[in-house]
Amino acid sequence: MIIPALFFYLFAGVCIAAAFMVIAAKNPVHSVLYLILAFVNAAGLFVMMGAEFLAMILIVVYVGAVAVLFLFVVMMLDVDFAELRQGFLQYLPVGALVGAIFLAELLLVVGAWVIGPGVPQTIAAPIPTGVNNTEAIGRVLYTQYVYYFQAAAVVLLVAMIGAIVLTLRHKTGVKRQDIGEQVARTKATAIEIVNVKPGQGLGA
Amino acid sequence: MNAIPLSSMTPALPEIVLAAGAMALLMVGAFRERSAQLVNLGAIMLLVAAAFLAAALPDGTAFGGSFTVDGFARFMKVLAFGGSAVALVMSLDYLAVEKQQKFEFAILILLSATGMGMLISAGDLIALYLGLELMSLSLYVVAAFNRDSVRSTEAGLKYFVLGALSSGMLLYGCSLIYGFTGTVSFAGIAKASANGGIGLTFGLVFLFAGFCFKVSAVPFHMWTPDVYEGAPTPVSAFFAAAPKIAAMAIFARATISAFPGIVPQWQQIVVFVAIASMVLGAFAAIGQRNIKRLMAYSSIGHMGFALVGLASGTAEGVQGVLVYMSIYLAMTVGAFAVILSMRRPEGMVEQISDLAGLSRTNPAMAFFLALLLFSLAGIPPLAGFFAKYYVFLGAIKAGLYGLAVIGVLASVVGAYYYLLIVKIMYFDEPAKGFQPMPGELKAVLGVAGLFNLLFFVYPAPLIAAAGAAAKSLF
Amino acid sequence: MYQAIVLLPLLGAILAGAISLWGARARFPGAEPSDDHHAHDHAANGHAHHAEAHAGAAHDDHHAPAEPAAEGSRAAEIITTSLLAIAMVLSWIAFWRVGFGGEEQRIVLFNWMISGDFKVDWALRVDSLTAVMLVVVTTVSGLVHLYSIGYMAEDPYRPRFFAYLSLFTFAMLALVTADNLAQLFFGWEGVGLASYLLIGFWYHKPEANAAAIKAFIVNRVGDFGFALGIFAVFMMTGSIDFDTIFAQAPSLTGKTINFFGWHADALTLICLLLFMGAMGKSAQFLLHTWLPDAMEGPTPVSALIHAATMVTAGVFMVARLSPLFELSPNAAAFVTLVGATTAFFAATVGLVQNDIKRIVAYSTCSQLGYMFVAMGVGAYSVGMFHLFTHAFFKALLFLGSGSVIMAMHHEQDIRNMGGLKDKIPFTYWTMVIGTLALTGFPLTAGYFSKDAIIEAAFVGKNPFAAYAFVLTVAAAGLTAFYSWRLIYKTFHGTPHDKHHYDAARESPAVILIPLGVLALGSIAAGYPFKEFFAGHHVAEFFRESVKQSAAVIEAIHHSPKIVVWTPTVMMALGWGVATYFYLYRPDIPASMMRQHDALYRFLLNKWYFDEIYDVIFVKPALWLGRLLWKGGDGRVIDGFGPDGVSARVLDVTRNVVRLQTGYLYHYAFAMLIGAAALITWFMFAGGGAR
Amino acid sequence: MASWPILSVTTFLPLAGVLFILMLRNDEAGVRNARWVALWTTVVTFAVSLNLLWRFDPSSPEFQFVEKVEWLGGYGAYKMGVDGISLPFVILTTALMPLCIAASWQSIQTRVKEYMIAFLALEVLMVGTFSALDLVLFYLFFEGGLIPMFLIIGVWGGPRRVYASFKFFLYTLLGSVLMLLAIMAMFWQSGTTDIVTLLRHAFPREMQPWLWLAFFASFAVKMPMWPVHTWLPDAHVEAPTAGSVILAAILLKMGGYGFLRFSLPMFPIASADFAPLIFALSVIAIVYTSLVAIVQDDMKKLIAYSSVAHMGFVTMGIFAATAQGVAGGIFQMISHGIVSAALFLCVGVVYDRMHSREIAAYGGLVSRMPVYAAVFLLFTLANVGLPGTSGFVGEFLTLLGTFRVNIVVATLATIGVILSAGYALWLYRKVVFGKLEKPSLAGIRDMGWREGVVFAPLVILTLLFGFYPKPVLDLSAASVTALLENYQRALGAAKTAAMLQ
Amino acid sequence: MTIGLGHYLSVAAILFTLGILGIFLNRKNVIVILMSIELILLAVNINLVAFSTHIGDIMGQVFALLVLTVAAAEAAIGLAILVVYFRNRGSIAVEDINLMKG
Repeated sequence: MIIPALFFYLFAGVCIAAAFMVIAAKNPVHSVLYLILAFVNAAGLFVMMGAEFLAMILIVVYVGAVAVLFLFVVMMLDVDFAELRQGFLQYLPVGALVGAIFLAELLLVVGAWVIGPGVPQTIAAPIPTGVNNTEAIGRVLYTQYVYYFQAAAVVLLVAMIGAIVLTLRHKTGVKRQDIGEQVARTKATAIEIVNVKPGQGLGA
Repeated sequence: MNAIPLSSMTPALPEIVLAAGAMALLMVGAFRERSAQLVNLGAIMLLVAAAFLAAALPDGTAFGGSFTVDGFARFMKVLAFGGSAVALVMSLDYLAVEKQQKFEFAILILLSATGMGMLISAGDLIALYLGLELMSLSLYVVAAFNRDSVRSTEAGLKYFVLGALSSGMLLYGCSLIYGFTGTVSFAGIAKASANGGIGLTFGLVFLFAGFCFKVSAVPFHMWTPDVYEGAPTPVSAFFAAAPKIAAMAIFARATISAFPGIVPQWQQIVVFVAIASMVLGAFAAIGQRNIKRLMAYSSIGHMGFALVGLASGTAEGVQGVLVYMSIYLAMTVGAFAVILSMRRPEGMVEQISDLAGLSRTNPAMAFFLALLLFSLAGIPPLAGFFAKYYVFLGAIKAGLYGLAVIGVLASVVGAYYYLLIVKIMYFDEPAKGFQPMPGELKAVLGVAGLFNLLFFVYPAPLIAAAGAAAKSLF
Repeated sequence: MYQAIVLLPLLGAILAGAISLWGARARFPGAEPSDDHHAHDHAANGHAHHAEAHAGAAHDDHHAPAEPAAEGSRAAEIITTSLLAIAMVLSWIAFWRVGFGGEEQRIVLFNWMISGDFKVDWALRVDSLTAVMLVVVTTVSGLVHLYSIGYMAEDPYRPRFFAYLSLFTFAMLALVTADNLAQLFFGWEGVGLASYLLIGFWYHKPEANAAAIKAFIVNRVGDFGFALGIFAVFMMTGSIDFDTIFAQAPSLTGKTINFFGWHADALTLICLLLFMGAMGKSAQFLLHTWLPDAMEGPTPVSALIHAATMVTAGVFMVARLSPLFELSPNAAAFVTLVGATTAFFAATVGLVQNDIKRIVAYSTCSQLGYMFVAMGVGAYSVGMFHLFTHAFFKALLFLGSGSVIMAMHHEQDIRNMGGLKDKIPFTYWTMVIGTLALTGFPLTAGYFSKDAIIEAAFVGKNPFAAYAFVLTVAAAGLTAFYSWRLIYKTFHGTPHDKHHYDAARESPAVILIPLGVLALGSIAAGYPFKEFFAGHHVAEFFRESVKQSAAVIEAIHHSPKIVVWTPTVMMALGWGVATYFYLYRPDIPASMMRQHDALYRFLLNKWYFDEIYDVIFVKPALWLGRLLWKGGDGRVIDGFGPDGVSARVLDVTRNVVRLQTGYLYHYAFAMLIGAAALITWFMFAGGGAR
Repeated sequence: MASWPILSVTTFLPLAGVLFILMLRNDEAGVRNARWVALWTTVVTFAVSLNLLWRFDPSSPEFQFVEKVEWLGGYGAYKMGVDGISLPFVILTTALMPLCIAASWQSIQTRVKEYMIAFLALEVLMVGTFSALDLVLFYLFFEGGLIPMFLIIGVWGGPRRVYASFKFFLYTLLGSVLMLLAIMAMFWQSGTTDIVTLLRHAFPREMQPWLWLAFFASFAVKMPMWPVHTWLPDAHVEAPTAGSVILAAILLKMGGYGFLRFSLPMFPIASADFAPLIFALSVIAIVYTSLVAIVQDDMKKLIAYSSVAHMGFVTMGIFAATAQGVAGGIFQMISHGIVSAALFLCVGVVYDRMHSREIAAYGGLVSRMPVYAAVFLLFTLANVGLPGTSGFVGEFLTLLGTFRVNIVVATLATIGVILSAGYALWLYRKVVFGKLEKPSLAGIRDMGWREGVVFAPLVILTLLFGFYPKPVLDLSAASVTALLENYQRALGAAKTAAMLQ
Repeated sequence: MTIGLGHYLSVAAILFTLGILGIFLNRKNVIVILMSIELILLAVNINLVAFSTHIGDIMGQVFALLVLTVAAAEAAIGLAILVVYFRNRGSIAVEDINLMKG
């Protein structure tokens, strides 16, 4: 029983430390990297809890896509890193105090967690035995809860539209290829035949 | 594998229509040049259709209880879709004049409205979360829609950051509630939460933090003034109208249907939040010079009043909330119709002092705005009075005397700044006049004004409908 | 008939008032309205300029007499005077029928106020007491009307004057015919109003205005008590009708009213409160200050209101309410005390005054004191007797003074007169008759009534009777002194103002006729009525209208001879001293004046009452008003109320707005604080809600 | 009973005028017509309300002309009706409105249409207030009056109109909102907002003080009672003449009416318990504001303060809860409605000419304006409470009624009688008497015929009610008797209940 | 020394708190705020998964999956807004985002 505990403390400790560094790091690039570290360790925790599918998703989607996106944006935006952390300590005492109280209360409550008496009756979709985690999720997600699936899809659609409408720029003066126009070109529209009489030039 | 029959989805028909329509219009917009006007009109029609559909659908549930249609949902959806439609109507002229005509705007509004529908009908925490996010993500984008304006983008950024924080808190609350009750469905939570527990209460606090943010209740309100000010004016109008209704709807639905067992706990929160909102809304608005900011504080205050009804936790109280939200919608779109007409040849203006002497330069507009302002202040016989009447009626029945007293006192303080605008319009010397009002804004203002003025003549239908809707929640 | 007596003067007042307004209106037409504002505005400005120029040319306000008499002056005079004459004739008939024929009547006109168990009618109560007053009022009033035609001949506002006079007469008649306390109060206030208007008749004189207001307000102080008295009566008896009250009065003995913690005997309290009204109206000690100032009004007014009729209303009231006073020895004693004090006090002040009218005014004050002494000792009819005779000679003295003043071209200071007896002999002789009557020269009207009072005081049984006797006797001497001083300084000696003296001439007949009639009355009004007022026929004459005090009347007849002669001796003494001082040794009063400067000033300044009242009432009231306005309303109520609250609201607003910093982290922090506060609340306090 | 809804017609008839005026064009002719339309509307309304008076049965204490329509879905109904207590106020309102319109004929030259609309709307709300028989409906009318009055003061008022209008609005609103909460509490306790039912409903003893205080907050401000009176002088001073008239003559009466209609009959125990408070405040109001009135230098302010003092008599009389006190209170309100209206009109007459309300700016008007002087004198005397004017009857009856209950209070209040003579006559002397020395006044003209027409009815009524107040007293007598019987019965029952415990 | 539900929840609570602290202690860079939000969502997911496995209900994991999805969408929108803001303002320092206040 000691091994899982050790792993738990490893993952949890690294995860928390990395999370701390996310907000404490001077350089935002470092922050992103710490964020990735935190995610990876959280994935480890997920695996320990038996949620393999989510752990994989966390790695693939978060580390693979979201975190990279962050990195990309951080790199893209020309931020003056030197000034970071200035003023960080200004509100630290009061912030830390409130945070500490907040945390202490949360810990007190979740540490003393007991399952509510009515819980076993209310469970809607018990984890099926004999199937792996991925299948278990898939079974409910595509049947009973297809609504969520669809809704999530619409959310992603909004994200797409939003990202495009905000950031896409139709720069004026940039020539773009218009295949239709190219194809529709005829001789009449493309060529103008000018009858130039010798010795007179075009100036007249 | 049991297939889900298509017919079981009919309760969600309005949302399906909206989502599908949005996608269709997206195609239209994407593949047709300069189609913004067309998309806008299509979106308006879709919203109106959805409103009618929502009103017509019978009670029922879909998707295993994740989606509920009842009287409450019908009522709120009509308001939310109607409010969205009106907001869109009001934006037509603005977008055209400000060269902001992009078809995506209408699409985002439509999708946001879809989210509202889902939110209003949500029957469990996941549907709640998805609906909320669908609605909010669109809102973040439209807040920053004028992407070349620092103010607009700043508004979007602020709204986004704080909104994300709030949904984080809401989610954390959801997770705690889920953990304690073992279920995400409201009905299940109601069953499991009968005997409370501190963990559940914590979950409730975080859940409410999310709700309060969406309805912009103190202390989760601070985005409101900045976003209202920075966002393009039609967007502010939209913010003030539709999302508030949806958020209030889910606030009411979640508290009433999921937590009937721990009324004292959530009542305390709601009472606190309501008091804080009413008081802050009243006080902070006095210092404002920008009319959009003022409307933001005003909406904070009004949400506080609406929450008074919710705080009572009775059918009467919820009825009060419904009446309040309907009338609030009418008042606020009317007010924004005026704000959207505050256009001089050199551009839009939004200082309150720009309204000086409006009663001379444009008497009709001034008259209707004055009506709306008195209504917002809750002076009888205008509709705003009845809104307050019904919420306080609920609160008094529930014995929340302190809340009621503070509430009415706050309404007196609040009356001050509405009067201030009336004073500027009627008592002060005229400033330069505005350009003529576009027809659709005239129509909106006229309808809203007359509704507020004449509501008292025949209030019964709305009140009866709200009463029936409220009962369906219990 | 009784309705006619009361209402004819009202009719006269209304007609004359209408004439007056009509005439004034003709002189200064109203603004002509026009719908066209621009034109109107312009016109208004134009009018202002135009009229200004016009006023400068034609009407010069600074010389009031230059104004032409109001249109219809003559008509107003004739209407009011003749109506009054009719009323006078009717009154004498009534006097005969009621007083001697015993035809007492109570005529209900219509309801006035009905509310729950409270019911008041407009009703005329005519009994002997009323009848006496009716003749006094209508006779004097009629004569004064007549006199005024001459006296006011130069005044441009005669219709208004006559309207006021008739209005006064109406109010006075309403007072004396009152059937209940409310109606009495109506007349009471009505005469006050008329007095106010008449004193302030020359409204352009600031002193006249001040005197008018003073008269009204001091009277109101008395009315304050009167009103409370009415309320107390109603509380105790459930009615304010005289009949009911009198019927119930005996049952009230022994009952008490808790008045500011003082368990007062009900009847005493009621009587004292009501008497307070009488003190105001009859200018008794402490509330007398308005009367001398009231001389700012035209002289006929002084004669009518401030000598013969209105000021005696207090006396009349006590007589009317004698069934109550009779049951309250303490109140009666107080009445005696006040009356005697006034009689003496006013006489002392009268000694040194120089304004001819003021001397007579103080004399009036003093004589009213006599009447109250009579009332206080229970000799109500005797008091009424003096009231009756006094009306004649005091009106005579005033009207005579008026004649003198007219002759002297509105000069009122006796130091500037002198030697007028040859210039205006008729006036002189009538004045002498009046003075004789006033001082109680044997066989004149005043002799019978005044001596009866002094005797009544002597035989009176109440604790202050002796005090009253001493003071009234002393006052009799003083009266003789100042009365003759007036005569001597005015009519004898050498003229001091040659210019006026030369111009002086006897007044026209319209003035002299009333003087003559009154002089006749001053001589003849005593003896024939002696037995009915103060003799054996009192009971037959007054019957139930005033409380009979047969014992007192009887005792008067058996009072020692020395007492009977004392007043006459005092009169002779006073006359003699005055004669010596002013006819033969005018230097003595001057040197006395110098030697006793303090005393002289004390008397000349009327015991400094005006100054004292100014310091303890008027100034503090104004000071308090200002304090309450600026301090109370302005600083405290508004300061802590609306203004303060709105200032605090703005402060809060400033702070709240400052919270909205625009910084994301502050917003996030607020959200965190909110959530943290809520969970902390539930953790430690609110969690226990369940 | 009326075959047609006469009361609703009376109430809402002015709206017809509003519609007419709205249809008028905004040119000169339109402005002129607006005046005429407003005048005729109010006159017709008055005529209709006289019909009300005609058909009213004064011997019955019941509500008459009752109309009832379902309205707020069970949370309030449209119910109208009048009894002897409310009818006089209805008539007073309709009677004064034509005079107000006529008095504004020339003094209002800007935004005439809006002005007339505001007045007509105000009339609707005022008549409605007095004839509403449902708490919510009452509140609706009661509060609704704030809007037009706010605009009247603010748009057509004097230099400090903003301050005054805001103070007026917020102050009265503050008082009223608490009443609204009390109305709700009453609804939940009794299950109805029907005033007729509530008059017979016995509220629990422990609830009454709170309800009473909430209603008191509203009515005391409206009345206004000391120390919440300070809005009144400001509002009066700044309001245009007709606005002051309405304010003094009718809006203030809503407070007294409210006390009579609600506080006394619905919360008898609390009323009895709080009567000392009312007495104290009334006496303070009478003496305090009279003293303040003496030192005023603004004509309207002086009259405003005197109004506060006069209202002190009303509250005192009402809470004396004797027949004379209550009837006197009602009469005093009616009388004050006439007299103070006339006094403000008197100020308006000279204000229209000189555009100043400073007492010091006038003097000696009598020599140029004799008719005005006579009229002003009459109302000054009525204000002083001289017998023979209507002012006397009310004051006398209230004091009489109070004296039976509380001698100290009545005695102290009677001091006000002295002081009122002080300030009223002082004002009259400074303005009307004296020499006409100020050159600016030389061209001042006496009242025109239109002003005469305005004043004539007031003069007649003041004198008529002074000599023959019976019509008014009779009108309300039955209702007052019934009111007091119920009141005494309720007190008796409470006493018995207390004894039994 | 068994690792129970409480441990996971505690980790989540700490992450949640760190995320929130990150939002309001950060002064200079909005991107870090966005990352803090990701931390909060991570904490929620840990909670959900922990509860899900502990009480044997798959819904928690479904919820977590959806949270992940939405979080990705949110990140996209957030970054898009950030980019346009940067284009306008030339800065993403938190302290510069205060054009509107009061």
